[in-house]
Amino acid sequence: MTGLRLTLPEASINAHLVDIAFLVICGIGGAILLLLLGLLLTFIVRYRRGTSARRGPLPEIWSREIEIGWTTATIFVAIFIFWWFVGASQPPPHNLPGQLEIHVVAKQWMWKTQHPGGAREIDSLHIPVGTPIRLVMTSQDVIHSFYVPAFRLKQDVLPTISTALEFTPTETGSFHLFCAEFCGAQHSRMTGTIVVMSESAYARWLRRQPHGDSLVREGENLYAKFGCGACHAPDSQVHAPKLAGLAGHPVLLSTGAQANADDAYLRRAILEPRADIVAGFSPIMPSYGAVADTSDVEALIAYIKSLPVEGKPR
Amino acid sequence: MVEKDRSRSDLQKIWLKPLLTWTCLCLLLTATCALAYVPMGPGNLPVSLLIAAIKAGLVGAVFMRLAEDAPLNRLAASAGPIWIFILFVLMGTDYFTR
Amino acid sequence: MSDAYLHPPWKDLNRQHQAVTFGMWVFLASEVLLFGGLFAGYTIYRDLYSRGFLAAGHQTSIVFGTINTAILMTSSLTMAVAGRAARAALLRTARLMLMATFFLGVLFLILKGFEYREDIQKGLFPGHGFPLTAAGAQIFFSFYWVMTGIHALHVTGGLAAVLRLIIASARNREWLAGSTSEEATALYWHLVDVIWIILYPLLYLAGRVNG
Amino acid sequence: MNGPIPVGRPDYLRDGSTLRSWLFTTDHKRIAILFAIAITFFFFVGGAAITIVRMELVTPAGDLVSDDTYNKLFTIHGIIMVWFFLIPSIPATLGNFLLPLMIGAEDLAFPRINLLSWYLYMAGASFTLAMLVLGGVDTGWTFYTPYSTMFSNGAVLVAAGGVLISGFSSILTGVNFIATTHTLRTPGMTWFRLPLFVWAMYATSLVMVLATPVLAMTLVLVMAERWLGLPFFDPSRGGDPLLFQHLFWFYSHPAVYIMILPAMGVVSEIITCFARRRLFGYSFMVYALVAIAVIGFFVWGHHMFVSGQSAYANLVFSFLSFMVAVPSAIKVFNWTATLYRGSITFEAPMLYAFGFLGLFTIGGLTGLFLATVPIDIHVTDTYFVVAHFHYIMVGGAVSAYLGGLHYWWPKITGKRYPEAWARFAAILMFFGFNLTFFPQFVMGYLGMPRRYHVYPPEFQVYHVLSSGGAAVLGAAYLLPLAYLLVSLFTNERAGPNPWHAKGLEWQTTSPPPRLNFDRQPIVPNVPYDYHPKGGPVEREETANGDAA
Ligand code: HEA
Ligand code: HEA
Ligand code: HEC
Ligand code: CUA
Ligand SMILES: [Cu+2]
Repeated sequence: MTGLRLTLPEASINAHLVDIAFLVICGIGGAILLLLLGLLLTFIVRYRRGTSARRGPLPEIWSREIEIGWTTATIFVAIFIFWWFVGASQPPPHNLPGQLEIHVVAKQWMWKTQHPGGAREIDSLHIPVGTPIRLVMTSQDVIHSFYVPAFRLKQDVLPTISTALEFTPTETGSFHLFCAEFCGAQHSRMTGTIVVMSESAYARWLRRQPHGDSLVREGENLYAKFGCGACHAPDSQVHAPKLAGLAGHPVLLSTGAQANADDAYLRRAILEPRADIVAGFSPIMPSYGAVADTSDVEALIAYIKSLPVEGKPR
Repeated sequence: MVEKDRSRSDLQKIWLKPLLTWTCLCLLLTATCALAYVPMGPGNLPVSLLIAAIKAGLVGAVFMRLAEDAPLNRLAASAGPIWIFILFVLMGTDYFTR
Repeated sequence: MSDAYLHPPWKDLNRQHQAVTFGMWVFLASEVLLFGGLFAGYTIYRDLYSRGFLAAGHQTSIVFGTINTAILMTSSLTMAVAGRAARAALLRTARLMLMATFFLGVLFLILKGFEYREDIQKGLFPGHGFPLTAAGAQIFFSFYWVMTGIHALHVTGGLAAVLRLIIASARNREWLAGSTSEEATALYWHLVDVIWIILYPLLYLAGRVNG
Repeated sequence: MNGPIPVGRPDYLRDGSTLRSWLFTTDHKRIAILFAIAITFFFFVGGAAITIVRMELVTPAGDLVSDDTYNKLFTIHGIIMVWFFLIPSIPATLGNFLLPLMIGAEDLAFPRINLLSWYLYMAGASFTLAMLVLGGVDTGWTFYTPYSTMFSNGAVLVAAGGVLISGFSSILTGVNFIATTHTLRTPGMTWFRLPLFVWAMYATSLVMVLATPVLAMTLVLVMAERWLGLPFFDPSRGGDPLLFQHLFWFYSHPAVYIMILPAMGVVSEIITCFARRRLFGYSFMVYALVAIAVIGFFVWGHHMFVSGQSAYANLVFSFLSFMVAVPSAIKVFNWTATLYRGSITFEAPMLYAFGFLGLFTIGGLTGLFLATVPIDIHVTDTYFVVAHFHYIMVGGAVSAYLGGLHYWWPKITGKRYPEAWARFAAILMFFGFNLTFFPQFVMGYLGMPRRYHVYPPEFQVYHVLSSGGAAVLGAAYLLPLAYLLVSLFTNERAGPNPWHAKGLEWQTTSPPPRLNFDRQPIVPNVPYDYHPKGGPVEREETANGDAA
């Protein structure tokens, strides 16, 4: 990989769109630049001191018209570029069928990734070509940024808030993964490799991985380890809400407000149980912020989400 | 004691308006403090802010004499609130659509 | 005699006066934006943690807060009267009112000090062992300390400026009548009052209802 | 040309020679010199820091300095270049010196506050030097939380404190300039006869006064969180990770216009003088300046396209960023049109102005790439951004500053600078600059992240080019330092108006007296009243005619 690099592979659908946008704006900007430089040079040569070119004042009205002309023209070009790229860059498709959801946890200074089956990687990510991928990312400490130049994609990875990145790789091969937000001493070493493989190769690769617990299974273990069931099990003596079927449904809070039990809500319920108290319960649940790290919480959430709604198994 | 010789209207001139304003301010303070104890749900905050804005307006218009001041000074005085408004609106485009 | 008030590069007192008040207004715009950042942060978090903010707001001392508001408003009154008196050449009234302003300002700071002591006794400084558990309560108190702290700094600055007027007018009784500093100081003092008027509902009136 | 100089009247440089007469002066011209010395010092400190960075980047491995040192170097470079060099550069030196002269006043409205500005700047500067001594700071000039508040081991408090204090210097300068422009214009100097440089200072001051306090408060919050443990931004205690960024960029985007508006003012003066032409579209130029200053407040979110900000906000900020480009475009077109039918000569200031035109346009146009969301997602935090802002700040603003320095050097010092050397330096700078920063556009698009101490080897060629360019650029900056200093000790007197230029500042002696004018200057009825045909002889005539 040494030597001069002149081009960057286009390894996702998005990459191609970005390159086109880049070329279009290069064209427009280049034309404007050439026009300006051309005028500049012409004037410099023609009107340098001592030439016999015509001089003398310009009529006032004239310059007004010109002024208004180029102002409108610029506004028009600016709006055109804006309008054009808004149209050309469709928002990434949501929840495509067959989408692969991969969890990414960033910390100083490494990338931890986890596949739906439970396989884990550090500083690398294997994905099948042609499959829509959704990365769900959080950070354990400072802000990082997940950047794959070959996909022309980048997304900051924040502590406590999860961000997502959706794309479909279109080319097999190995590509750089960079951390693009300054995050401390070894920011420049927080890099990795994205390996895009054919679907069959990916399946083979996955099989060869150590039997990592799946996220849900891991969550189940943690659920037992932390003793959540002591309160939340259906037959528990403690008055605590049932968690089955909770995810994705509205919850009535003691303030009278309603919350939606999305990932952020569940995360808060585990880390800061007192932030939102469910109506009809008392704030006795301890906070797990000190014992559960970010990936534990993700696992617990995955487990809670997997619990079947009573009566109708999933 | 120069001041004794002054006509009463002079004293009135310097005291009347400020005192009236101060009375209004005190009434508003009482009102806002009392209203804070009236359950209005989400209404409490806007009410107290509205009263605060009126009070600030009174201080500005009378004590700081904006009401009679040069337009230029009024313009300068409005810059602060206007720019805070910009900050709020554009931050809102992010926070309230996340 | 009006030359005594002229500073270079001015040649005309009216013009100098205009420049000083206008300059002060521009500076005040800047001061308003200084607090603007705080207001923005407060708003975002209040939206995010409304419960915690209300619970925390309940812990501030409404008594101190309200009395201090009244004191500051009254000091604004005395300051406004001082200015009017100076312009009407009622120099004794003007001086008295300046002293009243100074006194009220100091009183404000003293009460604020007692309030701080009470807050600290209640453990209301964010950190370990903070008594409130609701999410956002610590953030509320972070804003409380910084907002009131910076405001108190402004009061102190204003007091220094008022003191300067008092001393200068003690040296020369006539000085107040034509000085441009008086008006600038007054504007600054009133702004400090206005800021407090806005802080009051944010810090003291939140969460009074159901606590 | 303006009557004899009164006997025994010293110019401002000779009006007292004790250290005291400098350190306690309220003369805007002397304060300008004090500022000039300080910012020149800091320019070379910032330059020295990045010199080591560029040497490190010659090889892909991190073999010259440790990663921590590297991070501190570019942080120090950014902090110093932005707050201790470029923001005060034109306003506090040329602006301080020229604003009263250009409007025919004896001084700024508040001379003592002006001196206070300098002391505040120096206080902030001492904090910054203390920060260097204490081992530096490694947060990047942007101080992003939670890294700066909870994780960094650098001297964040001292660094932030320095920036905070120097911010108050900016605010006071801004207040002073605004009040001066409103109240001290000499009779006849109406708003629409003001030179564009004055308008530029006015617009800059607006931004300084309205944006800087927000930065100040943000830094206070950072310091309170780091020092007192008050949670404001810390996500682990409920803080919003993006709040800091909003507040920081609310200041820092307008701040980039604090850096470029004064440069635009300088260039307007230079181009009209050396094209001997009235400014094309004067009133549009004025409106454009004010429009940039105001709209500049609406676009800060374009620094946060990948931060997790909402997609809707991204679109709004993107659109507004395109809008702020329009007034800049108007300015570029007007400067070009001013050359039309001019009578152009190529002294060093004009060469710098041409350099500004080209490089600012490239920098600005690449700003449009960054304002385009999908492209920015790819190139943000890469060298593409680094190249963008150096094209504007170094290619644009620093060129304009140097151009202005050469242009007004005779007025400030009374001496002429060596023209041949100056032209050589200007041209060398242009080439060195492009060699340094053009490759950064390419490697940025190819994915080279910024703030990287080690990097994949395929980018090495570009880095080597860039470092080579930086060496040329560094030499080109040392040249003016040398010959301008030497020129101080020559006896080549400049005369009141060596360029036969039209502003009021040229109607007094060089250097001007303590109170700027020996007699009331005469305001021409239009600014830049150059004879339509250009040419030195006619100019001399009109000038005499005016004075009579
Ligand atoms: C003096 C400094 C300066 C100036 C004037 C500008 C001007 C502009 N900047 Fe720049 N910018 C910076 C300094 C500056 N910038 C810095 C320091 C950063 C990085 C900070 C950091 O992260 O460390 C940055 C980063 C930055 C970003 C974020 C990049 C990122 O981090 O992802 C963006 C995104 O929109 C941007 C856009 C613009 C735009 C649209 C302008 C416009 O104002 C430009 C307008 C000018 C023109 C457009 C050229 C002239 C016009 C024509 C020739 C006519 C043709 C025009 C049209 C058809 C519209 N800038
Ligand atoms: C006004 C602003 C300004 C100016 C003038 C400059 C000037 C220069 N800048 Fe800077 N730069 C910034 C503002 C500026 N920069 C900012 C804001 C950042 C972002 C920081 C961050 O990420 O936080 C940055 C970042 C930055 C980087 C990216 C670092 C990284 O991301 O890892 C680079 C890399 O090439 C760079 C290069 C240069 C060069 C070569 C110059 C040259 O123009 C400098 C030329 C001058 C000299 C070379 C000095 C000459 C003097 C000597 C040679 C004497 C030496 C003396 C001794 C050693 C005793 N700059
Ligand atoms: C001491 C008893 C107790 C333990 C142990 C406990 N909880 Fe809870 N939990 C409660 C109570 C009571 C509530 C309802 C009040 C509230 O919202 O805080 C609750 C609420 C919740 C909610 C929100 C439920 C809803 O309906 O909105 C979630 C999610 C949750 N707990 C998850 C967990 C997990 C995961 C664990 C283990 C890591 C755990 N809890 C351990 C008592 C407990
Ligand atoms: Cu992680 Cu940079
Ligand atoms: Cu910007």
